[in-house]
Amino acid sequence: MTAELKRAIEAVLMVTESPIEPNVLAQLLEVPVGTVVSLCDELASEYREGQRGFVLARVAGGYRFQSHPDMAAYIERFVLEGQSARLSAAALETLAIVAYKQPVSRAQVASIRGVSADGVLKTLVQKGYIAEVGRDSGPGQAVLYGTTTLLLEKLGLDKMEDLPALGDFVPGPEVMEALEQGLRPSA
Amino acid sequence: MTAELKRAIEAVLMVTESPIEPNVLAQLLEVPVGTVVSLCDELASEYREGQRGFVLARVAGGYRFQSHPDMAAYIERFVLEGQSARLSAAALETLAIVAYKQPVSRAQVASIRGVSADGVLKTLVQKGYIAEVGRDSGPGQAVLYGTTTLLLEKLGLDKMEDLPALGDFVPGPEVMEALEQGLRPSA
Amino acid sequence: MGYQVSTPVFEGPFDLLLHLVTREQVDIWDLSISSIVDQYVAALAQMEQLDLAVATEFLLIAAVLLELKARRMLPSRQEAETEEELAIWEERDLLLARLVECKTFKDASSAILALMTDAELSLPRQAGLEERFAGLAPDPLVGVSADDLKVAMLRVLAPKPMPKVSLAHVATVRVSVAETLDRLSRRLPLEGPTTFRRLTTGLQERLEVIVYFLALLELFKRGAVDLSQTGKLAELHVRWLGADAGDATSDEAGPVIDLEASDLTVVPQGPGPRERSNAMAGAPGPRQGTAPDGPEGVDEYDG
Repeated sequence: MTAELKRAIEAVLMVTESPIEPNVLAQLLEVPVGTVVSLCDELASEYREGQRGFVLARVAGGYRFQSHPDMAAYIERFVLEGQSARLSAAALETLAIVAYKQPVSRAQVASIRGVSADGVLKTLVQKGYIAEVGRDSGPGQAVLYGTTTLLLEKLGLDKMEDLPALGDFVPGPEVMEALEQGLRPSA
Repeated sequence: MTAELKRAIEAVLMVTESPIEPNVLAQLLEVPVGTVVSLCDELASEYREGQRGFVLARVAGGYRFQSHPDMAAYIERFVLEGQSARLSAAALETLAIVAYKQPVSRAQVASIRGVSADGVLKTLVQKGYIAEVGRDSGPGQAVLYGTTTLLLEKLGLDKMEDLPALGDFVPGPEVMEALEQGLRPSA
Repeated sequence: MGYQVSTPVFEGPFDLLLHLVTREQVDIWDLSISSIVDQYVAALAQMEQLDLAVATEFLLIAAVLLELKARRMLPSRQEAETEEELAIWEERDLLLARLVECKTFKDASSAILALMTDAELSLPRQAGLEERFAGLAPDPLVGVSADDLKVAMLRVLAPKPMPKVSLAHVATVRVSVAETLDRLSRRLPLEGPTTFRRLTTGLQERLEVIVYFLALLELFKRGAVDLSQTGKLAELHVRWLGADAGDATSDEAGPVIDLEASDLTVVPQGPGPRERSNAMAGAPGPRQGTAPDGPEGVDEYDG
């Protein structure tokens, strides 16, 4: 029975275009979600042990087949588009701010970066990496931005909580010291 | 070496959407076509013996992964129960933009909707409701989309001009700007 | 000094400052506010095509830096811990906090880039349904009418509330020196002799006060106002010397504000940045009422 379920999962994942949530599979196979998760884990490790050229990845809350990263050199030649153009440093920083501070307003982003963020936010919205997720309750009802499922896919993450903690990036003592030293008003 | 070649074939076939001819694979891997054919045969029998839910099929002169025929019942159920059956609000809006503003580029659609429209446009093209109708004369030569006769039939219209008029509705300045300028590269 | 602000990616004032401060990590003990301020001002002057929506932020931070530097140039004061002294430390700490925040997100963005780069090594399968199943999918257009399409279009075109910058919860100040210059040039002739305190009454943000101060200094430099102070920390008196309201902005000696150009640019004038900051170094603190030859350039608010 387990074998049959695993085959069914493989078959369905082969014809889907976006990550499939475990509860969708559970409904289809009429088994508990937990069963789906452990079956997918088994499949993933079978491919790993069998040294397959593909992997079963958990991305953006669902499962999908994708090529093995080791094979990147081969598939690059095949897929010209799809590789997204690199984001600018400004766009990446803005993305980091939205990712860690969401939901966040345009003004808050601008305040952290020290420059207007309008153009960059627009670009990120157009790329589908961030989206309006609500409105500020304060005066002005500023648009609030958050990250999208597409971004999770682009990051290869299952959920946003899987991002490294922001605390990991707070500058260490040497940098703090340098900053402090550089801005000391009296000699 | 053989193992590496097989992994490469698996990776490439996993991410391509149409069957890949053996001589294309041979060129990519820099091995004789005969080698590719025998490697693909090996892979196919590995999947068979491993009782996988997918097969490596030879279709239209090329190779591709597809779901195992035994699993067809699951796929059918998946398709029939799929939530993607009805046109989503996003898809309907995108379709409306193309219908009323054609010819229109992907970037313009995204700009008007405020979110990326790539996936939705692709789906609409696949369904045959919209199609490429030309290229923008500007830099980048963006693909321009328009509606098809199939859509007219589905909507029961004789010609696109028969679409209900939008009336005296005046779009906001942001929308106008987006319509007029399309996507301006920023950040 | 080779800091090049590369267009079109504008990295912002914190980036610039961060770059200047952390670049010299090797010998942090020699690091001084003077060299950083000099380089900051120099970099500012090099930005020939400074996006003026951004210029204010740069100038405000320059103002804080210059103030920090001016502190350092003055003979050490015995009566430390004055209110003013505390204020500048507070300003400094604020700037420091924002630099740390900026650095944190900069490093976080590197991590995000790394994740993206790794993820790009894999491509997802997106082949979709095989042909034999294609016929199964229900026609998604069933029940959709031309009117539904119209309704959807109207929904798309519906004017979205214009996103407004809510000043309630942000530190970003949307007031420019140019705007303030203009406002003061109209207000001062009508108001008669007044004081800095009176002029800035009602301003919410410290940075707004700095903008007013910069604008006043500009007017002073052009000979449009007289500034006097009876002693340190005393009331700063402001008296209008110019002719009619609004005339001040046409003074040739001031920074050139090209009001005709469609995209307003800052045009550095007069001595180079190095000399300018030396002149500044020799001058007493700005609050003494002497106009420093600070970073030139005036922002035009295009709100």
